[in-house]
Amino acid sequence: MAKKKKTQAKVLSQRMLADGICDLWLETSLAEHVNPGQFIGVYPANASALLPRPISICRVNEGRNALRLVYRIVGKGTAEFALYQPGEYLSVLGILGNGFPMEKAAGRKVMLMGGGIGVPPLLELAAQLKRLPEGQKPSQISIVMGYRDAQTFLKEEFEENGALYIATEDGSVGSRGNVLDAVRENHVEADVIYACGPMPMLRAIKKYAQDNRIQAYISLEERMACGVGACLGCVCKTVHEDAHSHVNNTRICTDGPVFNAEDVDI
Amino acid sequence: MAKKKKTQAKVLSQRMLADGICDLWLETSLAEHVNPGQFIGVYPANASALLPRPISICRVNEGRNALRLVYRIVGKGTAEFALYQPGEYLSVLGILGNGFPMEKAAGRKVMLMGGGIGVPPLLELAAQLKRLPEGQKPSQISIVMGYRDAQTFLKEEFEENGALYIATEDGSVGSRGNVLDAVRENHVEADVIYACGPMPMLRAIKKYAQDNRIQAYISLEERMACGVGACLGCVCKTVHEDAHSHVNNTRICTDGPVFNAEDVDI
Amino acid sequence: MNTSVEIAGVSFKNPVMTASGTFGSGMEYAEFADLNRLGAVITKGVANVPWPGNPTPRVVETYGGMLNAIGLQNPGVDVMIERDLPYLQQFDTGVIVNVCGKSVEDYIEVVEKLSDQPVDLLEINVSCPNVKEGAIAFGQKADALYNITEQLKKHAKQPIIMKLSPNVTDIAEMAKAAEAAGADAISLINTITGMKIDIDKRRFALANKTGGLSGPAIKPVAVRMVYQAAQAVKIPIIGMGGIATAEDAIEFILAGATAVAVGMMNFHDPYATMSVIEGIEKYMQMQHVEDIRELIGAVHD
Amino acid sequence: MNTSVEIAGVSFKNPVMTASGTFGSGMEYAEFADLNRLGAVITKGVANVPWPGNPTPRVVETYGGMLNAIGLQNPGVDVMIERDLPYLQQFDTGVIVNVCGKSVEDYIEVVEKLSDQPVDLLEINVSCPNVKEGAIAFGQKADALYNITEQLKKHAKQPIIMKLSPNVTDIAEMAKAAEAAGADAISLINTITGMKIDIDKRRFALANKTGGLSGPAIKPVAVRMVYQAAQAVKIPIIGMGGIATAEDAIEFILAGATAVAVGMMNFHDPYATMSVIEGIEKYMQMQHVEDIRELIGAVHD
Ligand SMILES: Cc1cc2nc3c(=O)[nH]c(=O)nc-3n(C[C@H](O)[C@H](O)[C@H](O)COP(=O)(O)OP(=O)(O)OC[C@H]3O[C@@H](n4cnc5c(N)ncnc54)[C@H](O)[C@@H]3O)c2cc1C
Ligand SMILES: Cc1cc2nc3c(=O)[nH]c(=O)nc-3n(C[C@H](O)[C@H](O)[C@H](O)COP(=O)(O)OP(=O)(O)OC[C@H]3O[C@@H](n4cnc5c(N)ncnc54)[C@H](O)[C@@H]3O)c2cc1C
Ligand SMILES: Cc1cc2nc3c(=O)[nH]c(=O)nc-3n(C[C@H](O)[C@H](O)[C@H](O)COP(=O)(O)O)c2cc1C
Ligand SMILES: Cc1cc2nc3c(=O)[nH]c(=O)nc-3n(C[C@H](O)[C@H](O)[C@H](O)COP(=O)(O)O)c2cc1C
Ligand code: FES
Ligand code: FES
Repeated sequence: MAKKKKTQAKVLSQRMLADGICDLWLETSLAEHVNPGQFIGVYPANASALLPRPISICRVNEGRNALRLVYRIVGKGTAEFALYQPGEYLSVLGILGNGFPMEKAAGRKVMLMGGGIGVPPLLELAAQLKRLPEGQKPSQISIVMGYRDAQTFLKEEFEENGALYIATEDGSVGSRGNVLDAVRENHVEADVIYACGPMPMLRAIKKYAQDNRIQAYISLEERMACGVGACLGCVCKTVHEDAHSHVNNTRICTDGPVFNAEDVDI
Repeated sequence: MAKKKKTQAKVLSQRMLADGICDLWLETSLAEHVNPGQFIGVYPANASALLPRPISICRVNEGRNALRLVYRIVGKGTAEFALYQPGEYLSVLGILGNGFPMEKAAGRKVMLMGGGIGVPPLLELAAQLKRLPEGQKPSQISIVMGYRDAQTFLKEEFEENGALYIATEDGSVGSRGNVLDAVRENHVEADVIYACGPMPMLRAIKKYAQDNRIQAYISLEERMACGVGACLGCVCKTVHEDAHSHVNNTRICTDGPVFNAEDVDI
Repeated sequence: MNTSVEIAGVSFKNPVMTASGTFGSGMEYAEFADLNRLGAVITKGVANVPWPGNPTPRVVETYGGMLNAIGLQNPGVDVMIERDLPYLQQFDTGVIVNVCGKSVEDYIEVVEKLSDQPVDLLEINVSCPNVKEGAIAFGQKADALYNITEQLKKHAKQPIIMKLSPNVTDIAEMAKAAEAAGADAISLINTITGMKIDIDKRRFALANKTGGLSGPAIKPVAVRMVYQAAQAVKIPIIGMGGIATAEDAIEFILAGATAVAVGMMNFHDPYATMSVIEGIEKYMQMQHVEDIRELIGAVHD
Repeated sequence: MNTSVEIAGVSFKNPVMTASGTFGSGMEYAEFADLNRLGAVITKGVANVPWPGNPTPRVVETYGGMLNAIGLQNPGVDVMIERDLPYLQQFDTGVIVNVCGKSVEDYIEVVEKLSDQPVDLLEINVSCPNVKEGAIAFGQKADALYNITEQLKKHAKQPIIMKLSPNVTDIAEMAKAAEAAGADAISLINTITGMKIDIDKRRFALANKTGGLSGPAIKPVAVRMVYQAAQAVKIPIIGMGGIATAEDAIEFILAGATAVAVGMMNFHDPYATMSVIEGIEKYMQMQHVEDIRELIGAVHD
């Protein structure tokens, strides 16, 4: 893995994808060897907000040294990021975290499940899974995405990478309800699940996977301070004693954000 | 006097006048009824720096709704201000303070004395004194400015408004030494002095004025928090009990920054 | 929607006040804020006689805040009665007078002089870190606080608010002492003692060496102390320390404050009190809160 | 130019250290900072047995700072001896181990296990505001502090630094108690207890309700306490609290700190320690200071 660093990233483009959802391309040397599911820390310039904001990598373009972030405006930091124009610079910390274990996909039916602002990292995962060489490739890629309403951002791009099923809370597109409702309605089958989204969704997926004997790899969120494993702010309870912490706690920023659903106590 | 307000001011232009000295024109509704010697508070956008920076008004252009500030880069706030480009906005508080009592000039020989970054407010004073109608006008305007070295910023503009004498610490231009050295060397005479500059200079001027029975009005500096007379941060000792404070202390931000040298204990 | 709150039998149209020493006697900010809209003006600390305060520099900026060592300069209670109270009388706002002294007798003299004046409440400052004698000495020991509170209760005609110092090990103990001695309310926090050194000149940035830290930097400490005090006593609390926005004010109210005061942030934004008042109403609308009293202390164990 | 300083007979190549709990065991920041350039690494607090710490959320940002309620999660001293100390041994840097416990016996067990280990100094954390038992209870009463210091001195092979809590009325009294009981040095400040409330969800932002405030916001309080402690005791002081830049570090040194530690600001700038070291050297050059020891406590009455 490349050395982590804090560096300046140049804004290449920024646009609104949906209400309050921004799509930002950054030019940065961090765009090397990114595993889908990894994230970066983005620093607000506002001097009152000193901690980096963890944002997942949505796409990578190694040739152009470019990373894409898709984020929702929720507070001080993201509201500031939304104002950046092409040519301006942002401070970023990365690459952080482990990413999804793509080796589990070889020859198997995989299902990518995303909910809300957990959708973006699965796009790079879908693209990389599709590109894998014969023998490492999944036998089938199903993509199940959950949105609030008809603002199904990134939909077209997912469609390019697999069979896409959509669930919306208001039923305006696809199945009414959550991703698991869409799975049931469409009888989507899988040997391996890769998921990212809100905790209730991840809990439901963990249970679904257990009940159906499917391997599930889920990406977790927690408040972070350092992003590099030093502060122990971002832990998640584990089923077994963690090798690093020697207690039943693991650091999401370094040992995650992606975990085997069986290993974490959520 | 116009009501004080905090408002947004648009940067019209900015350039370097000398090493570390910036010349900034702002468009703002505050540019009405400004007395020379008044100042505004300029707020850094940096969220760690919450207090307004007091900066004197160097020129006013009422027709264009414009104010000119000339300031030295010394810290966090001024370093930030120096980065503003035309079209950008700054938050300002004003108009603050009293200004120089121009009515004392009527029919008399006046001398404007400025030192270092105390030079700028005297430019507007010189300009307004020169424009005064017959009867209110001074009989003579002498301008004595002290600089560190040959970087005699605003020199040409002062020359347009009166007889200019310069002192430089390194002797590179005009008299070697301070403004009083220039006064002696050039036998500049005056009935009234208006002065702004560092405290040692103001102390010397106070003494010079006393010894020569000249009226001196001096503009003082102190650390400020509110700028509007509420916090009592910016006081100066007075010779007599102050009418507002009922102790021998007066507020520079509201009762000054210009005082009759006889009234303050500096 | 009801935004009015009550403290010791006095009703205020809303919970937003101005912190003592940051708003003069109201006059200085009347050009910016409509005093008629304020819950109350809390005036600069006043003593029995005029005080000159400390030498300058008295203020210095810090990261997200400032230090002050004004040293309670004030024109004395007689001037306040002649000039400042009549001025405030013109407005439809509550009037709380902040009182300071060097000895218990000083405080008593002030509260007695104010007894027939148009003053709603008295706020007793026993927590100013910037004067050598008195003041904070009364505010850092529970028994001293108890004594002065008890004595002032005997002489004060208006209800008294004891203003507590954050420079203590156990704020709950101090709150309890004030309550036990008969205080009608408490307010907190006063400033936290701090220091800044000018490294170029290698000397203290303030003439007084130390000063009181205020501003957004201290808000988490203030919220914690308000919460701890609210858990410890039943008398109402006026919360302050770094309030800049309605969100900040609501944090204090949820932690247990009946009213709040905006301090240093008036210097950053002279309209701050007005936007705090508006923002609280907006929050109540969004969150479907009919009566602000539902929010007081709503977050607890 | 000499930048080396000495604490309890141990010499450090420069006064710049990492504050406990903000730099892991060094490993986590080795990708960013050259550990060989650090005066010392102060490791995360370690107990006799592994501690799981508090539930999440454990951290939350505040204005110019953050609150943490990690609750001293740590893998226990045995893992530190097997894994972390050998790792740090690879580098040319001082090693200071921060020790925590729930009872005096816990602390004794840790310091005894470390007695034959490559550890320069022990920093005794009696000031963590985030654990219910022990810890801060020892750090808020002078007699309790005296007792634990005295007992640890009997068992510790390495010199001990007592880490003081800022959540006290009188820091000088605490510093004196530590010195009188035989502490070789003191460090301060630990975090100031604070709270944040999420007004949308109307609940505490931290699972633990309160947390410790750190970062630039608290620097003026830290500098004041270092100054007051330096006036009160003769033993060396490690100063910390909000250090982000060399200028900040120099403020602490001028106030009386022999060494300084960078804490929360590592999270903002993982290279912070490196630029603090470089900036101190630059300042010394500009100000013609030959030996950094000239600066220690150079600003005083
Ligand atoms: C591994 C990981 C990946 C993420 N990927 C994305 C993504 O791709 N797109 C996206 O929109 N969001 C993502 N998030 C959530 C994102 O980090 C928060 O929305 C963001 O930090 C909010 O910052 P703010 O300043 O706007 O909000 P504020 O509420 O002002 O932030 C205050 C503090 O809380 C933290 N915080 C607030 N919400 C969250 C949250 N949900 N998770 C963690 N920290 C939070 C902030 O980082 C900051 O420290 C991710 C979170 C994690 C942990
Ligand atoms: C009435 C008045 C008029 C002034 N007019 C001018 C002018 O026309 N041009 C000019 O260059 N300077 C002027 N000054 C000085 C100017 O206010 C300071 O240089 C400026 O505030 C420095 O801000 P900073 O953030 O760059 O410095 P920092 O040192 O980072 O500021 C930190 C704090 O100290 C205050 N401060 C620092 N230096 C001074 C100072 N000399 N006087 C008052 N406060 C200070 C700042 O306002 C701020 O609150 C004037 C000062 C006063 C009181
Ligand atoms: C310049 C200044 C002067 C103050 N004077 C007084 C005072 O006279 N009496 C008092 O009780 N508190 C005084 N305070 C404290 C404030 O009322 C308030 O308790 C404190 O500043 C915290 O609030 P803030 O962070 O919103 O400023 C003063 C504070 C400042 C900044
Ligand atoms: C996340 C975090 C964890 C901490 N853990 C410890 C600890 O284990 N032991 C300790 O003595 N101090 C601990 N501290 C306190 C710091 O060492 C330091 O004293 C404090 O944060 C002030 O410095 P700062 O403002 O530079 O962060 C911790 C601080 C933070 C922010
Ligand atoms: S955020 Fe610090 S350990 Fe994960
Ligand atoms: S700066 Fe507040 S009174 Fe002058």
